[in-house]
Amino acid sequence: MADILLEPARLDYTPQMLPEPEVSFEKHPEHKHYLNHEYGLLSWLLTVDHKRIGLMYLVSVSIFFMFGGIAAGLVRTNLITPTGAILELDQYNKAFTAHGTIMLFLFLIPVIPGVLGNFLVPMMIGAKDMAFPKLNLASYYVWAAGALFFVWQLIVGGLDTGWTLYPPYSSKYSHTSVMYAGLGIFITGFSSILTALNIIATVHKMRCPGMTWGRLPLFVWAMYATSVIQLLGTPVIAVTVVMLAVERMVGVGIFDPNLGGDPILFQHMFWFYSHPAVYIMILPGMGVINEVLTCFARKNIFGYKAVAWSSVGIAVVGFLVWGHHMFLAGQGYYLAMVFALLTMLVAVPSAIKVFNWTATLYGGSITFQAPMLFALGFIILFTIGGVTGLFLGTLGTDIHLHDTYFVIAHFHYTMVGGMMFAWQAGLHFWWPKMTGKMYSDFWSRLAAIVMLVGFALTFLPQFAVGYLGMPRRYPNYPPEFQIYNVLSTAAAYVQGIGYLMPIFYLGYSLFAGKAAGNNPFKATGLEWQTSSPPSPHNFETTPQVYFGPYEYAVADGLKIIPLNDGKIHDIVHEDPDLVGTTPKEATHGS
Amino acid sequence: MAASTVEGPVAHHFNNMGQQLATVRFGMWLFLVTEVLFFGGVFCAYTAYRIWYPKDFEAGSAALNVGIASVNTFLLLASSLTITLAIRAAYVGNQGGLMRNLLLTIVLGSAFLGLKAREYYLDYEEGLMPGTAKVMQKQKVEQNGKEVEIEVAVPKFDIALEEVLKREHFKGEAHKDYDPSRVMLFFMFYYSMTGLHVLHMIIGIGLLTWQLILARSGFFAHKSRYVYIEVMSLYWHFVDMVWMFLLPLLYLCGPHTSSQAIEQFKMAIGLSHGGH
Amino acid sequence: MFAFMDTPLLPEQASEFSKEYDVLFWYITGVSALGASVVYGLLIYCCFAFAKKDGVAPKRILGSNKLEFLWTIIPLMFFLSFFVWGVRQYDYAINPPAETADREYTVVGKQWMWKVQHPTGHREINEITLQEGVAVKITGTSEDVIHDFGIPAFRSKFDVIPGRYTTAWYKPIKVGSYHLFCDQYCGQGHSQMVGKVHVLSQENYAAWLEGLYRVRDGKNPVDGSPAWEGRKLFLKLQCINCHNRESESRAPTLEGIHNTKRALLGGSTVVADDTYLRNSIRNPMLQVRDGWKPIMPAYTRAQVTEEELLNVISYLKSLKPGDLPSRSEMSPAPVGAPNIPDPAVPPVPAPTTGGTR
Amino acid sequence: MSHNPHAAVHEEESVHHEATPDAKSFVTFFVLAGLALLALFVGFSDLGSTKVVASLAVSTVQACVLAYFFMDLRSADKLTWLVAAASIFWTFLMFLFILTDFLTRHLGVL
Repeated sequence: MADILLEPARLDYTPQMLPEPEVSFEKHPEHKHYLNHEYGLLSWLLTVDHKRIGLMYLVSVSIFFMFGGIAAGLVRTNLITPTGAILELDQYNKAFTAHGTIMLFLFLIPVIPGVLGNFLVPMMIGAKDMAFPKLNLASYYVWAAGALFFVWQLIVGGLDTGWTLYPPYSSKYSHTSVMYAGLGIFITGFSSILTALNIIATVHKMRCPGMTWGRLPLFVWAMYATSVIQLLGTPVIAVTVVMLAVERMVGVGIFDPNLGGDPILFQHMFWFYSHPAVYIMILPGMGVINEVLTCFARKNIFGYKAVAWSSVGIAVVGFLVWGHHMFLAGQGYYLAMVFALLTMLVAVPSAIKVFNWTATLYGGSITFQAPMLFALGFIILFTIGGVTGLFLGTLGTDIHLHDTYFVIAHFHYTMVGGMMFAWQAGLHFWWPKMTGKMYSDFWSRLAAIVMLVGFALTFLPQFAVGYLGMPRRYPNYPPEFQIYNVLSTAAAYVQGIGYLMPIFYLGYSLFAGKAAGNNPFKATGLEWQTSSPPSPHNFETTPQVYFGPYEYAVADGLKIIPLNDGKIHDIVHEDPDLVGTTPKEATHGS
Repeated sequence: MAASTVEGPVAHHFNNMGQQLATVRFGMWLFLVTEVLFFGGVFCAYTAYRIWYPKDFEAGSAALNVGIASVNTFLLLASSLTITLAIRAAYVGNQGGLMRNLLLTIVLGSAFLGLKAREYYLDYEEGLMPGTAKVMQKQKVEQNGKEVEIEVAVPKFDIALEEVLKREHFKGEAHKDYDPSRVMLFFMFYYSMTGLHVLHMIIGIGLLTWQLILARSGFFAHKSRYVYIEVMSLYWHFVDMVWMFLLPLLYLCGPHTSSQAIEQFKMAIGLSHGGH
Repeated sequence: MFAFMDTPLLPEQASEFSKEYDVLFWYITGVSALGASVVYGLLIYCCFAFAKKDGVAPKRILGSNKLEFLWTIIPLMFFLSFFVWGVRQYDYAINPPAETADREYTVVGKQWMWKVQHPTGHREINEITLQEGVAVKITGTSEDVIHDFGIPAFRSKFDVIPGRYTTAWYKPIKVGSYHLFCDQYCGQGHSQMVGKVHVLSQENYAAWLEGLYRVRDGKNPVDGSPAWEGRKLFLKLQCINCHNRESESRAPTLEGIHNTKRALLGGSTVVADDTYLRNSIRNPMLQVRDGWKPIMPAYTRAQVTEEELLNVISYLKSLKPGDLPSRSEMSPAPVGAPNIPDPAVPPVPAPTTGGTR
Repeated sequence: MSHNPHAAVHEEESVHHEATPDAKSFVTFFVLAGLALLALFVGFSDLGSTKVVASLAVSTVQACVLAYFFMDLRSADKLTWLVAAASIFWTFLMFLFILTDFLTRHLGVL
């Protein structure tokens, strides 16, 4: 075992497993991988291969991202003039609702769990597939069926309640297709539950030999925490939507104050899911960032345990803070105080992660390819998104900022600046693994910069206009706010161009890109130790794991810094844990 | 026992049967977590209003058919027993016993559903359906010192509720310390909660039928596959468990007596014609 | 193209709370900016200092419990300071002080308007007029869906919920007109459910209460003021038949005459004060306006009581040029009255400009 | 079992338990049926407001018996216990916060 460590010249990183006979397509073009071992439409539609299902999600969510993006474009364009440039009032309401529902339920929630989670989790833990491959396929189709309800809802006239569906507006006053949207939420939620169940079972039961909890890549930890949230939160919104539907159908109901019902109850139950849902949207992104940063900085993650447990911490405490969406909604005063306190606590794990990422760069050997640029963009934007959340979680400051553009800017900085950038980072990072092809270095870096600049400029003015008091969901606004909105819209177009660019250069790479090789970024994770694209069952033999996930520095650098009271030694020669002769896990974060 | 003692056909992505079975069992437990939260949500909403409107909820409960509910409780418990017996039968390789017990479970579950359907039908007959429908009713009011009869629009539900409560609960006397619109809220919960439960029962019976077909085709000849029956039983037991809470929350929270329950049940299955 | 000069950078501080609010706001902003610059500084430093160089290998650093502890505890301390301060402010903002006990305003939201009822009996729609330096309590409810009564200049906002009462309070400290928004999405006209908050000085507020001061361009005194009552009488008693703005009118228009000099028949002048106005109604032949026929009938106490007369005078005082309604707007001419076509009135009666219930 | 850290992580889980013998199942059933009778007895009595608490308590015991014996929590591993506990705990959290609101909303502010 020690021999591979003494052979650093061959690799400049230390893979989690012992080197296996490499399968290379340059040398063996006849080798079958998951993309070409079967052909035909049915081989895709009926596949139970987690990698193919991941790609099916990739195509689907990209389409819905385009829909959501078009709706966003309509909204932003309309806001160029204070009286609405292109849309009628109700058209605007439908446009922003479409933007919200599509982006949340059909893009942000499924995108990383559906695509990267599906594709990578089994590979990262050395499994041949998900625990329940058929369920995995079923959950894709359930999701697609739910998505169809959203599409149908758009076709029959759209929804105008906002994605929050607050009664009594949604249950009684809206004349739009609340029922279809409700069905869509219910069904996509069911799919989300099934995916989560699958991932949890996979992580618990399918890890390959030697893949202890302390050696799990942090992306897997993040996906695990995400899945816990999905499993525990989603059923509650499902039953809430059922109650809303019953109320709307029968005409009398549970949330209607005229009958003694309480609209605030809906908000409680809605946010019981929907607040943790924002962590469903951001945690996988954080997981991706761990993988990308370590790879391009050639470093171990700083504080593995802290990063891993902060994911779990977010998942748990994230369930206890939903009331901060309702500080002004008429909930009990004491409850609001409790929620405000817990909100301050949930901000801490996110802060820990940001500091750990920054510290990870320290002492690295950093290269700036596209995934790294996206990851750095993530840290920059997510930091702003995170600190602006503090304004909204503080009881006093929320009074003024609640339901203004400040909120819009805040959550776009976390959701788009966070999740969207993480998604792009992950997509660019694993694209060579998924397709076996390399994309253009220049265009991908340019796209990262265009997106970053466009995004930052779109939402910075919104903080200002939000502090001035411009309420959200306003097609018409006081004329003195126009300059901010025009700036925002102009930058939104730039951002839109940024999102279009990957379609071209990634698409181009599919047909004319050069072969990427098995491990173009020289990353350590198990998924990189197999061929690109991987064979149908991922690994030729069940891998055996000997190391933690991010041993980039070991192979060629024997320089070890004893930062922490000298506990870390020269691992090659002295650390018995890492070479795997004792049952303890490899040292991490000590 | 080690993994190697569990034998049977292993799916392509598992290393051994032990891993596969443990995973399947674990998966069902995870699914049950979701179910707990799903029912938890509606139970929570119920409890919130129960705290606000105790009298109205008791009045609503008083109008329910507690006789059918009581019998149904035992039907479900018995079905929980039979599915446990089915696991054992599969475990020891007793194919006949397995099929017999699966069939018994299906029969008991269907009996539950049949009675439940009867109960819904009776509620419908009595007019205990929440809704905005109104009927014209003659009411005596005082006008200028003398009593006159005028027609007013009264929600159908209010009249039906008063009738049922008079008959079942207040021994023919009119009695009103409840607000009918809030009782309607109770009925919304009654229909939603029992409806969701019934839906789960139907899905369960479907799955059981599928397992019965599998059993007939000899799928469970591999003894290790008893775990699939066990996994099914987890779901079935959970549905039973939900009913254990529905019974006190919906049916038993109002004033009822055992003789009334017996009478209601007799009436429901046509043995007696009660006070109609 | 755009009104650059009008673009505000910071919201107005128009209430006592807004000043305290901004202190906390800028405190959090400062701490956040500091935290973000630490992160950004490190990020930029690392990106430059540790960019890949030939021959320089990365170091193997696994972590540091000390640092982890440090950057857990320091942010937490700051966050908790936000929380404590925030709770104090929330407490202050939602608890009306004792001084507001007899100044309770009610607000009813409905799709898509705000109806405001003053403790003085005045009523407004989409507007709320307050006195500078006087704290008021607002109680809100809704007729249909959830709305939110938000005034950015006061840093105040609260949901109004059907079937419940929610409250807020303000102490306006700066004269001016500020935005009033509905902040909770409420349907098609959500963005039209906006209005103005007017903060008036003490004198103007007193005049406004009487109906003499207008907070907006409308032609009518505020609903519930004496002048508003006077206007109703003015129409009911058919004064408008002669005192109107039409060319053939047979009497002076009365707009903006209060405290001006009036030429009388016979050459003398008189200041049109309250007494003059009173006399002109009770005993019009006493002082007849130069240039007009003496056709004004005298109104006795049986026709107009003293209280009503005061209201009418208030109305006359409030009239500014262009304020008089068109003759047929509220009260059609009585049967038999001379039928003079009114060029100012379109065939369809113009909607009343606010002030109605 | 060996203590080799590189052994398959799933070996431990593969330990499977014996299906419940019939006699035990019957005993469990009779206990459950008895508890159901008790719940009905409480439900048909005239205990006033304590009735709800009492019958819910009986139901909880019933549910525990069912989970422990019929659902085989008895012989389940720690992970399964954790899963079951998590579901109860999160439901509890939901009840805790939402019912706190319903119970304290009318209370004045400090």
